[in-house]
Amino acid sequence: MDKTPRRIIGLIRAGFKDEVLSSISPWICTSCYSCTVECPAKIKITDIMFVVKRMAMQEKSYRRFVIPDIEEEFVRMVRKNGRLTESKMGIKVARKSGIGNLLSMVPLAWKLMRHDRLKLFHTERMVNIDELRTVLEAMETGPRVTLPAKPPVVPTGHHQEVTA
Amino acid sequence: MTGEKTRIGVYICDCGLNILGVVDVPSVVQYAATLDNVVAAKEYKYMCSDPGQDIIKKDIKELKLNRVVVASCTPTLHERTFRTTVSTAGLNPFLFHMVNIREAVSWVTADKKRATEKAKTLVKAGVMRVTLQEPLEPKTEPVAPGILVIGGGIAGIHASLALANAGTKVHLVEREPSIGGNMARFDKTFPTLDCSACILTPKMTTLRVHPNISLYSYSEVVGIEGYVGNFDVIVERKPRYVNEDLCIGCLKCIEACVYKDARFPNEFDLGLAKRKPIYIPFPQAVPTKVLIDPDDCLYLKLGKCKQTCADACEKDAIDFKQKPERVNLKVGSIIVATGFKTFDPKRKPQYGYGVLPNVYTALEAERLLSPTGPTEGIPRLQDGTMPKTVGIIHCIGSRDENTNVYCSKVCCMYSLKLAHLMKERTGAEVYNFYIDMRTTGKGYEEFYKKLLEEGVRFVRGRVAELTTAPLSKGEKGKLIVRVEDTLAGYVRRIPVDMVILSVGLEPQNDAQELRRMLNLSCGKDGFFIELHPKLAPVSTATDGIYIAGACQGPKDIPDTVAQAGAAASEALALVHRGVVEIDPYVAVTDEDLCSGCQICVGLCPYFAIEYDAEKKVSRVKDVMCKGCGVCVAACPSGAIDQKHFRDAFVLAEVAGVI
Amino acid sequence: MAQAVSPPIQTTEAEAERPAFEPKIVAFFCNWCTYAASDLAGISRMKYAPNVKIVRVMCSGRIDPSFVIEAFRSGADGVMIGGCNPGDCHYKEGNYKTMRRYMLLSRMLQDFGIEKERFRLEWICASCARELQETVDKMTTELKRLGPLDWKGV
Amino acid sequence: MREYLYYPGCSLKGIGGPYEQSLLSAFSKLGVKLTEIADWNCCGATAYMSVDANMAIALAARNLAIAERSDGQDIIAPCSGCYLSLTKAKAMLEQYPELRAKVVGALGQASLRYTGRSNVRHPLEVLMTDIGAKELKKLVTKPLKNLKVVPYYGCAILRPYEAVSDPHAPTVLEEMISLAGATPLDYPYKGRCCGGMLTSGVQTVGLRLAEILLEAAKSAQADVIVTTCPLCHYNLECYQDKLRKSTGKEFGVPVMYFTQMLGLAMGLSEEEVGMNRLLRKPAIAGVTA
Repeated sequence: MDKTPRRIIGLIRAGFKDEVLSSISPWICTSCYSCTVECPAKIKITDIMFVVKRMAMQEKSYRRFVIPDIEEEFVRMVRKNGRLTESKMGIKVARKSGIGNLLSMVPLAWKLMRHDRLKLFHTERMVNIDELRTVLEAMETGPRVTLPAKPPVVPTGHHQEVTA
Repeated sequence: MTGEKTRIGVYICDCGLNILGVVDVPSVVQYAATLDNVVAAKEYKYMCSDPGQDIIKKDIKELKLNRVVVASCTPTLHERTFRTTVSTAGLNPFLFHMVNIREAVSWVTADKKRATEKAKTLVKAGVMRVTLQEPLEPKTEPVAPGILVIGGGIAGIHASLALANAGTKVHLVEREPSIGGNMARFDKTFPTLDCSACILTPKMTTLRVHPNISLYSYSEVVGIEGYVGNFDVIVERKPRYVNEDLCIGCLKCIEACVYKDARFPNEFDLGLAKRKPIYIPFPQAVPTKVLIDPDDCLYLKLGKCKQTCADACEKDAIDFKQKPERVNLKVGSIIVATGFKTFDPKRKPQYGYGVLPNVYTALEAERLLSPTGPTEGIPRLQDGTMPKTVGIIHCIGSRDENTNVYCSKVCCMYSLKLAHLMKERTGAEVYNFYIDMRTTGKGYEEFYKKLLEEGVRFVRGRVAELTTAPLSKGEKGKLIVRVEDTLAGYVRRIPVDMVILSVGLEPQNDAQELRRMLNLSCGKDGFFIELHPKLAPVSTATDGIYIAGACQGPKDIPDTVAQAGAAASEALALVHRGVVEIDPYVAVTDEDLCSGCQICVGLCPYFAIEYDAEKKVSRVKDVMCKGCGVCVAACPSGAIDQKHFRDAFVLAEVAGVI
Repeated sequence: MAQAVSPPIQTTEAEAERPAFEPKIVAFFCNWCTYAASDLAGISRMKYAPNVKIVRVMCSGRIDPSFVIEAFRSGADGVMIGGCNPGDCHYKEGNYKTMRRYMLLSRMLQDFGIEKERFRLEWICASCARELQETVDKMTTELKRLGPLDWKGV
Repeated sequence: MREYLYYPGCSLKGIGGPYEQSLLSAFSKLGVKLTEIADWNCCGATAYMSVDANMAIALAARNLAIAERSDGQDIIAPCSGCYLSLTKAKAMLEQYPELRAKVVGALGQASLRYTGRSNVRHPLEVLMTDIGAKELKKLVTKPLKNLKVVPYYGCAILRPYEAVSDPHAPTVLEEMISLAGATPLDYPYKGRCCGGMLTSGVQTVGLRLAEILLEAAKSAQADVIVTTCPLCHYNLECYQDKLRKSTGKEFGVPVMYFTQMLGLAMGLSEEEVGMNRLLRKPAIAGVTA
């Protein structure tokens, strides 16, 4: 987390768009919603993190690292099969986070296979994937609905006087 | 007035830009001039100012006006002002009507064109109504000389003394066994660090012996009827099981109680210390009389006990047969000074109150720091040792959309005070976790500076949680405060031994019941609302009832005392005037039309309608009628009407607004 | 939830040219609670529909059914009564009487073809400015949807 | 006979296998019929929401639309992530009419109808409210005496929607544990995040979160942690070896699903509730023998 949630909200309000969109904090958010239920100002922080992530994705201004890659991979897999295959996803993730990591996961994968919780060559997929594709393609036609109606990031901001 | 031609003057106020900024006042004036019977229509910057009022007075004399309409702010604010204006010019005050084009138009309408249209419509309706209005004489009634003060905390004590010293009879009702309120619980007061008891106790004892004050302790107001100048109050005195007149406060009975150890939680010490079934709440209590808790006393609970307390009493003051007693009082005005309760921190489970050890509310900490408290002024942990580090968490329950949105105002300062005292008494390292430091009183910021110099630590950040789950050796057995230090820019874990939760102030649990009994209003937060936040800060919408202290909103002792003085002077003004003017909006029966059905008799909540069996008609008793108009609307023969709110007047207004 | 999406309100060209219908609403407010709430709405600068014109009475219990009928007869599209919450009446129990009268009158008006949305009783306390604003705006919107009241009287 | 629709989600078909197995056998023991939603698709999880909200909602809505064909039946979503995705989609479709119009239109292209009438439920809440503690108590034949259990809710069933239990002070899992005859421990982190996706993505952060939870469970001397979510289960169970290597701490705390616990207490065999598929089995007296 390079910026605390409070700081992210503060930067948004001050209009520091680039700083917000390039922060890794929203990507580190596990969306546990603790902040949302606790915020004394009832700010829906988790949902704002999602908005920031989506904006960063759309504007390609996020910092490239493992999490956004995983999320894109996830989307690709779901679009292809309608479901997620954990084993394949796991391998992709481990590979993205380095060869060392990939190797370190081998004993665990082996254990899980032995306990009938991981099938290496099985792919989890829907039967009627065409139906899902029809829905998703229909969603892609026409304008996208912005959520929430007013995006939280204001376009410009005064920048810091001194950058350390 | 019959036969005389109706001549109406209409005066439209700009109210600076408050009305003029939204409503096109000149066009409203132009329009008003075209209305029937209007002989003058004028605009002025501030109608309520002296020059504004002079315009009206001059016109009444020169243009021979016999009706006046002022279109400005809400009648609640200036109806009386303008009634006085017209009456000094020789016109009956009830031939005046006020049209609200500020609160009801300019301030609430976004569209300027439509606001102007609405203002015109309302002015037309006002003109149509005033045309029909008739002269009336205001009712005057004598004001009963006594004053009731509800609540014996510092606000009630100060108000009572001020009134009594001015020679007025005061009835002070306090529900606890002793007066003193929360101030009696404090060790020191901020920022001067005066000893709370040293400045409060003399006032309490003066009050006890004051010939003009009747103190009803351990008593509650259970009923209030009447109106300004004439309130009938019922006070219920709870049984102490000790005759207050006989008890001399020697406390021998307590010693003699069959319970050798004190084992029941002492309310005054918030349960941190114990007492016996027969007890005195605290040493300086006023009155210095013992009482028995019937839930704890063996004899009162089970009927079986050696009654050693009664044997020990030389005055035979103990009376197990005592029953609640009711006292009827007649007073002219009432001061409400019922105070506050503190926020229940169990509503914020992340701070572990009631679950984790050594987590106290600020009020409990006050007792731990008091020489008469459970630890005799040296705070200790539950294992008996002294804390080495103490964390004080600000804003518990305050400034939070999930609990109370308002700032409780006193917590920053009392937290600083507690920090100072904690450090002084235990030598502990003290942390204050705050969102903003709000030190806006005289000498308050200086006190904050002093604490910074004393080495008290300040962490800016709202504490996320308190936990006992350690992540390192140093955290074992400690309370760990997790907080984002927003100045340092890190999320920190700070292990401490004791935590004080700076709980906010809330209205008393039964504030709503009292509100109903007295016809007061409460805000969203539940505190009583004053008539006007700036110009009538201790008055209420109910004439003759005043508010003082924290029942009106969180405030510290200096503000509370100032307000108590203000409330006393308002109440005194009323009592000294001796008479009160009451709007004569009473109901009247037309005996020719009355069919004698008596529907109205049963409806009147004030028993103000009597039935004349001989003539077979109902008649309204003027003095008892409060002018609600319920009977008027209910009369099947249309025989009852209400002065100043006659059917015809209201219908004229209705016709006007459509 | 019966309908998935309510279709957008269609406006024909002819309709668009006509000025939009602005309902006239007469609001009888008691002096102690609802009128005080309207004052507070003003002080708080809350904006609400100017369609509502307030007529102040001391107690909602003063409101004679004939006031309401007269208002409709002379061209009001809606009538609102505002009083103190049950138990909070300044005159002890005037509002209970209002409630009973309201129920009777509301049924009677419905028999005469006046939709129940046109005649409302609302308990709005002195500090309930927000509620006042919402109620007034809601009623105005509803009446816009219902259109003008074309009532020839009893 | 009670009937519900069952939305397994991807995890219960994979790593969360024991959850599915124990859920199905426990519900069948209770005489409750679960019908798997026909040809369901991924709920969208948090990942899709981070990339494209419109698509994420449509994805979840397709499942809800299929469920609506079985009129009136509630959907049981055992995976907390799925539970939240589906609940959230439903809420957002209520909140944003424009989005709803678009999604309804897109589903229409595939001859699917969405009205928003089916409810999404978590099995924990279904068991405690629909079946009820009284009924469950009757079926507990082998109470898990002396078993000290950490009740671990995780995030998604507690926040931000409050249907399952109080988000600040939840109690329903503790009630379930007591019902099974075991002892719920006082656990300060019962609603704290397990690390979520970060355990595989950003391990410095993710594993740290799992470590905090395990450390506290260990110091509470727990016999077992009971979870309600396959991802929590995975994070807490499967990374213990890795944590030992990186931190030198040995936790040795077994982790199981609440459905396994309930199943055992109701007299189901270890195999029936998939105990053999756990990496570390809790020592439960009278069961393992």
